[in-house]
Amino acid sequence: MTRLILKRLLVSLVVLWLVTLLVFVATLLLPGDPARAILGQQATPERIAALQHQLHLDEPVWQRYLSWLGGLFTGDLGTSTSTQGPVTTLLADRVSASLVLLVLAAVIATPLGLAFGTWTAMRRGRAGDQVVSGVSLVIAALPEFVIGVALIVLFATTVFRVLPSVTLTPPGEAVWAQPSQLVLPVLTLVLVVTPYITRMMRATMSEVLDSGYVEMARLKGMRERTVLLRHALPHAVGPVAQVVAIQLAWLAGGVVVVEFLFRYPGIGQALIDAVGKRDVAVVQAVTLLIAAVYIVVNLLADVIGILADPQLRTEALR
Amino acid sequence: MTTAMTKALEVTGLAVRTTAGRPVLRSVSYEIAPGEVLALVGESGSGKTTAGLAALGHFRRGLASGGGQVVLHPRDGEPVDILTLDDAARRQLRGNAVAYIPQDPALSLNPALRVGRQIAEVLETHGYAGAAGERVAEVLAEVGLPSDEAYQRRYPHQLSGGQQQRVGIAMAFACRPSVVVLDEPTTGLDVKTQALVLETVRQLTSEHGVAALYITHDLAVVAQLADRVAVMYQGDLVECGVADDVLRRPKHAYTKRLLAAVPDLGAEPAAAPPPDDAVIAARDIRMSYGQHKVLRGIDLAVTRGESVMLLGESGSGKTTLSQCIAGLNRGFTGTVALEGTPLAPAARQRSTDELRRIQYVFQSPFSSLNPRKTIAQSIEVPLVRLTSLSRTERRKRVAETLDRVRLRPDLANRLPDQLSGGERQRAAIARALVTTPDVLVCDEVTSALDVSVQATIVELLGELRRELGMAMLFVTHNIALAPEVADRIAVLRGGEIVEEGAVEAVLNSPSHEYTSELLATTPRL
Amino acid sequence: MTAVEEERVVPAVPETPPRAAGLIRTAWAFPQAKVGTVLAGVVVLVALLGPWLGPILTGHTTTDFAGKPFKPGGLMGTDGLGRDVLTRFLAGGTTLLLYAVLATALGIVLGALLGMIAGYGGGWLDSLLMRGNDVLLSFPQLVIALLAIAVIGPKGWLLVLVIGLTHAPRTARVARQATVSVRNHDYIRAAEMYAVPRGRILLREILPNITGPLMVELGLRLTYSIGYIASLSFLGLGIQPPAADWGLMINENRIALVVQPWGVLLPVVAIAVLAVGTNLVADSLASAAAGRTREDRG
Amino acid sequence: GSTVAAAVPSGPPRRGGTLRVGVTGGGASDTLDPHIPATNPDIARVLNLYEPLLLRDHDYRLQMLVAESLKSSPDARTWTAVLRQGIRFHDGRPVTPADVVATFRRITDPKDPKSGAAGLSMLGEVAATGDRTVEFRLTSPNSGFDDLLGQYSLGIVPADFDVKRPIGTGPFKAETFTAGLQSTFVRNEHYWRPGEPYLDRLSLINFADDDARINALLSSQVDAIDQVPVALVDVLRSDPRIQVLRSETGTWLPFTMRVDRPPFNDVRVRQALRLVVDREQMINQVLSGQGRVGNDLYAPFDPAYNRQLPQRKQNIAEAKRLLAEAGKPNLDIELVTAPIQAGAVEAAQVFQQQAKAAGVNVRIRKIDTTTFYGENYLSWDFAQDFWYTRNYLPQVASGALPKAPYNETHWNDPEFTGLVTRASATVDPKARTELLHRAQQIEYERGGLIVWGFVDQVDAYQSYVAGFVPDRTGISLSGYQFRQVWLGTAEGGAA
Ligand SMILES: Nc1ncnc2c1ncn2[C@@H]1O[C@H](COP(=O)(O)OP(=O)(O)OP(=O)(O)O)[C@@H](O)[C@H]1O
Ligand SMILES: Nc1ncnc2c1ncn2[C@@H]1O[C@H](COP(=O)(O)OP(=O)(O)OP(=O)(O)O)[C@@H](O)[C@H]1O
Ligand SMILES: [Mg+2]
Ligand SMILES: [Mg+2]
Repeated sequence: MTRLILKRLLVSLVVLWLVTLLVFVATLLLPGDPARAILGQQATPERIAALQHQLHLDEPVWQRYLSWLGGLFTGDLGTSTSTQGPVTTLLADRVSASLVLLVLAAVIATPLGLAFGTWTAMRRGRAGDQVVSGVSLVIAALPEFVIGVALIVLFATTVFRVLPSVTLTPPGEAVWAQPSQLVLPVLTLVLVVTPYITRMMRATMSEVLDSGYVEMARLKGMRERTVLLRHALPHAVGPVAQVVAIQLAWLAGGVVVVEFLFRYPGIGQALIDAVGKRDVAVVQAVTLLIAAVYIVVNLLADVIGILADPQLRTEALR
Repeated sequence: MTTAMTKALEVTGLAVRTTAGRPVLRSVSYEIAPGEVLALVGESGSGKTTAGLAALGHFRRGLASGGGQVVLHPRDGEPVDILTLDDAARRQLRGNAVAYIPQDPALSLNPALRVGRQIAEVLETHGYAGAAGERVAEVLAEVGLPSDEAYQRRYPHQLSGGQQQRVGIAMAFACRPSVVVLDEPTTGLDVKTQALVLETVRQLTSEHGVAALYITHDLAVVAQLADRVAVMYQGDLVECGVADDVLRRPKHAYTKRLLAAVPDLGAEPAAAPPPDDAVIAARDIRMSYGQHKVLRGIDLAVTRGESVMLLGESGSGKTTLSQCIAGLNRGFTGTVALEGTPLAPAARQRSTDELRRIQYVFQSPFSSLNPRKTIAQSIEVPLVRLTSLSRTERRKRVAETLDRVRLRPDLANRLPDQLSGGERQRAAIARALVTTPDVLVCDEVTSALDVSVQATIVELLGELRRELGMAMLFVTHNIALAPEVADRIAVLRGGEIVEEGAVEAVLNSPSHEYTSELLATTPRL
Repeated sequence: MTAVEEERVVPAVPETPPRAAGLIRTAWAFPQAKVGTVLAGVVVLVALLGPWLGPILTGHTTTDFAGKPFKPGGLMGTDGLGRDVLTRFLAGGTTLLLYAVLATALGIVLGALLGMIAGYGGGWLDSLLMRGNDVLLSFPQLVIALLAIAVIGPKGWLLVLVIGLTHAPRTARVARQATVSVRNHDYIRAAEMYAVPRGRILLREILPNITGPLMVELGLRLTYSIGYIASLSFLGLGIQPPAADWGLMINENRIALVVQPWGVLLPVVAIAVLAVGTNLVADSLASAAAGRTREDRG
Repeated sequence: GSTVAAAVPSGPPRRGGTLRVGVTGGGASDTLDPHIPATNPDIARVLNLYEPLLLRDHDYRLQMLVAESLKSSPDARTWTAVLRQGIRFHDGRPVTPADVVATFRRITDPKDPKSGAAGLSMLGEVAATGDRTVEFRLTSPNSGFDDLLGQYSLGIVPADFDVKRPIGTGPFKAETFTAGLQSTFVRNEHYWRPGEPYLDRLSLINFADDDARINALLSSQVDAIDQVPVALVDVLRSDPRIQVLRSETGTWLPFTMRVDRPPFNDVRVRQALRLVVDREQMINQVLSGQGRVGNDLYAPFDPAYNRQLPQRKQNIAEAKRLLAEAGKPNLDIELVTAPIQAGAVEAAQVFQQQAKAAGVNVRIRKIDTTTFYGENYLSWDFAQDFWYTRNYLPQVASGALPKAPYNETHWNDPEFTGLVTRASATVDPKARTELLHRAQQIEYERGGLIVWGFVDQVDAYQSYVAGFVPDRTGISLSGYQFRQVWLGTAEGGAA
């Protein structure tokens, strides 16, 4: 088992390294001069040259990659070309802001999805199942900005004017200091994510509930609740860990649109801004961050999967 | 109360239908006395499992009761019609008064729970009076398994198939039920394990006076175990009576067919063919999967026109060896020679003529034909690859071969899933024969098929061999087939040939103890 | 929804995988397949006939001016430049649909090929392809699009390429899984025994047997492509003005949602209906592939 | 106009309160540096923290700020500024001539020239000549030098200025600053204008997205926003809680044709394309009518603006004739556009549509703003640009002389250059106007710009906010001059 996990870890590290390479190359291709981008219409040749030197844009590529990679190990993500300060300071608040959004969405959507999924799996074919499944199918098809715009119209600008539609955070104050402004972004993400968890949970649970051992447990005369809790649910742990992982990974990348829509000061907005400004260091950092979240979360899910499977868990015993 | 003691289960007019309304059971009635074993036989899909589960008042998803009574006489208590009870009351009886032993223990044991726990669960659910731990150990011992703590802490995947099945039986007997339903508990087990399980069942039922409904389609098992037999056919009980009666003097046509299909060890062996030099010869074949040595130096030769039976229990390496011969395995050492010419190990390296002359029939007809190709298309592949026949010639050859394996020409354009198992196996055999090979390797070609179909395939192969005069290596684990198909027997055990000789000699005076054991445990009518 | 996907119920490949034709027939038995087809069909009709119908119905082309911006002239008012919303709506589905279909096709073909090669080849080839796949997968789809569009600019072919490419690794996973589950079937070994060339085995023996999962994937990918292209346009990175395009229309008219909602509502509803329709069809395909029949559900 | 008249605060200004302003744009590159403002939020911050010697007021007239007066020598080579009596920096130190000298040294530092340096190329030396006097010595005569000094990016800072301690003489002092998000300011107690500013505190919030900004206003999360999308003006007008501030400005969004590249090197092609434009329609479609038509000339508020030239109108027949004459009857050109300013991409599309009538096929190439201002900026053959209100000569210095930093059209006309150079050296207003009229006529006849109109600036604020007045500079919200703004009761009613 430990070998299995170690192997998985190693693979993740290799993938992560390849990702750094890819991120670096991809950002190199960004056209336009960051120095010009910073200066905008106000750029004069002298100011551009001065800035380029200051940003080490005149060094060879491999040297830039190595020093960037080296910096990653020491927690130095480079210097933002547009703030001309460290990327870490620029991103610190944004990362925690995005995390708040993600964690809230995950914390709400996961149990909700699991509950809906289990509930519908238990009453497959009945009215309740059909309603929940139908609704989740429809919501799952909608692009997130459609959901977001609909919520804004409904709750912020037109129908009811009860919730703020944008996030305004005074400096030094955390995004969660005014919880009401988190409602709509979180709700949008929850609506995007829950249907998937519901559907996956329903499918997993349906399969488990149809399995021989659940039927056997029933034939042993056990109560439906015991059957569910002791025999069925443990088998959903692995698959559910996978779904939740994918959802989390998606959330990390998918917040871009939602943050843009709600002007939420997170990494997604930073990314769009940075791509526009050719702020290579920030693009690299954010992309890498999102990719790392994906890799780590998937790694965790796999480890949970391994731990939850007695066959793999007991491998070491034999 | 006296009548209650003579009947443990009484089923009258039981009907089951799908929720869409299609009848699955029409009107099934039977009864079982305590200590008695009633065998329920019938072809696949006839409704055996459905009838068995109804005895527990359980219907699978999509099925529902269509009337009738299932009266249970618990050991201590009033008789009840389980179908009239509510869910909670049914639960009370299940696992307690009436228990179920599933067909496939690998699927029915929860892979995430330790086996001891799973047995203890039944006891806890039904509020077992004594110490549950002791009872678990006791019942494990009863089914002939180690009862120690360490064993109880194993997970299902750490047990062999036979052990898993016995855990299932232990679970069923844990609460000392008055009725057990055993759903083909020995299918998928090898003969020896099967014998062990059957022994356990017989002992437990008679010792504790338990009524057993034993579902199977293997009449040989029935002859050994059952007191009475009930035959099901398409949702109806067509015949029911004392085992001897039914087996000796079957009334229903289906029962007769079933009986005719059972291979008989006592049959006259086929006449030995004239000896000739080896057309195919394997020399010192060794092969391992990682650390696991599967073949440990096999020498085997088949002469022209001869049929050799390769006999061995599951996992002994039969398939591995035959695939080495067919060129489907790479990593083996030793040589396979065709009329003295050594062959390359992998099929891709062999010449088309070599490929043409050795043909292999796969174990399962359900996976050896591409589900997306018509039968004719599949049969045509070897012709396209290995011969230079024109399209029309190929068509003609395919038609001839279909005729040879007794397949109707109109089946040629069907897809495999539109054929029955037997028909598919014939198609697979046709594919092997279409290039008129010199050597035919048949890998357990009957084991995936129903008993009644088995017989026809064996018969067909015998005829074809005589007609075409090819050499045949017939791989099986069923020694009962020997007289019908083989001239010689080679017994494979643990990757070695432990015994080899003419059929008669081996059957009458086996030299290796494994062979004698096999002969002893093989159920006969 | 641009990226939430692989968690979709990947149907366990049953004993005999359903044939594409059979799969469609089975899927058709689900009511949601019919509803989905009707919904998607209506939108597809609008998208295909719209460019031709628009000028006839409204008397305006997609680029001429029907009035002042965001004024309630004509049936559905005017857009931010005073062009007729209805005309632009009618003309605006073709590109979205075309790009979505092309991107989906690209992703499926590429992904199926990669997945089949990895699944059938096995060994180091499998590891190599699948690790490469992991690397691509760990890039969020939107980030790839953002970067690519920043590098090259919002070209139609680029949208198709980027979306197709981001679909490919996800499809490859499914295709690989399906291939692995048929790879060890004896009919593949039989073909090997007859020395059938590997390419032929892939195309003739394996491909027909994984059409079930691939069809399901196709349906899903189409749904995602639609949402994805629309999302990119929403961020201003998709189809570019003055083209009439649903995604772009939402972006252009979003600002006047309160005054002239049609410019947003029409395309949003069309995209939603199309996406829901394709999703319903994909779902019934998935159910059919998973071997659930109607009877079973009822 | 609004149908329901909102109760607007009246009476004397009230002191106190916090004004929250939503400002368009900005990002991680936001700065508090007085001399390199780039985005709207930068400009807003600079205007409230710092003051240059003089600056254009709401009516686009020069108004003395840090300087009390600015006088030119008769040859227009030496300009002398007298500093305002008693003016102090935020920390209470008085402004000295040395500070002014240091400020201009910082701006024109050859190693790191700031934005304003480009416009001061003729500045030779800045010298302190007295307690309160500073002398600007020019290398070439320039009668419009006062105009060049009147830029917001030339704010006077102390000699020991450090951007970490952003000190100036503006009405507000910096309190907090988060790049890309928000900045807050408090009242400068040392401000020289008595009583001002009225607000205790000012908060500037960045908005990248138009929708978000409007929504923030509608949901009362901000008190004022700049740059209302023209399409929404009517909506906001009809909302009694909201006041709309519309200012006529000299802001223009020209199409720029490179006069040195085919097909635009043929003056007939340029004239044809100018005739193709239906300016009224441009104003209507692009600006929803919120603007005034242009006559291919800029600087409409300059006293020397040439009003005698006839207004150019769409004339397809004439355009076709010119094109045919030039041998390009089926002209096919690419127009590079980017969302550099609201209306830019829209104008490109309307132009495309109008050009069709004359058989001209315009292909629109939309790129992002960064690419637009990237390496190819100033070398696109046919593109657009965007300028705030300026007077004629400074604008010429920026964009219409061979050496001008932003000469998008590569305009190099010796006759024009001669006229402008003479005018720069001419101190007599009448003579100068005469020269400038002739220069404008040349541009009107052969120039590479299509100036189809001037954009009105539309901003909006909550009804309880008072003190905003229309401003011609093109800078939003009364030129971001929040010193005059005050808050009535938050209920929207007046005292
Ligand atoms: N859940 C179900 N829904 C609908 N029909 C079913 C269901 N389960 C079984 N059937 C049908 O009922 C019939 C009897 O099935 P059953 O499993 O009882 O047969 P069996 O005799 O046990 O077969 P086998 O020997 O293959 O186990 C079959 O025709 C089968 O197709
Ligand atoms: N691909 C494989 N990898 C590892 N071990 C294998 C593989 N194939 C077979 N084995 C092992 O090799 C041994 C022999 O397998 P083989 O399939 O030849 O047995 P068999 O006699 O044909 O059994 P059966 O009667 O079940 O078909 C078994 O222990 C099996 O577990
Ligand atoms: Mg059964
Ligand atoms: Mg085998």
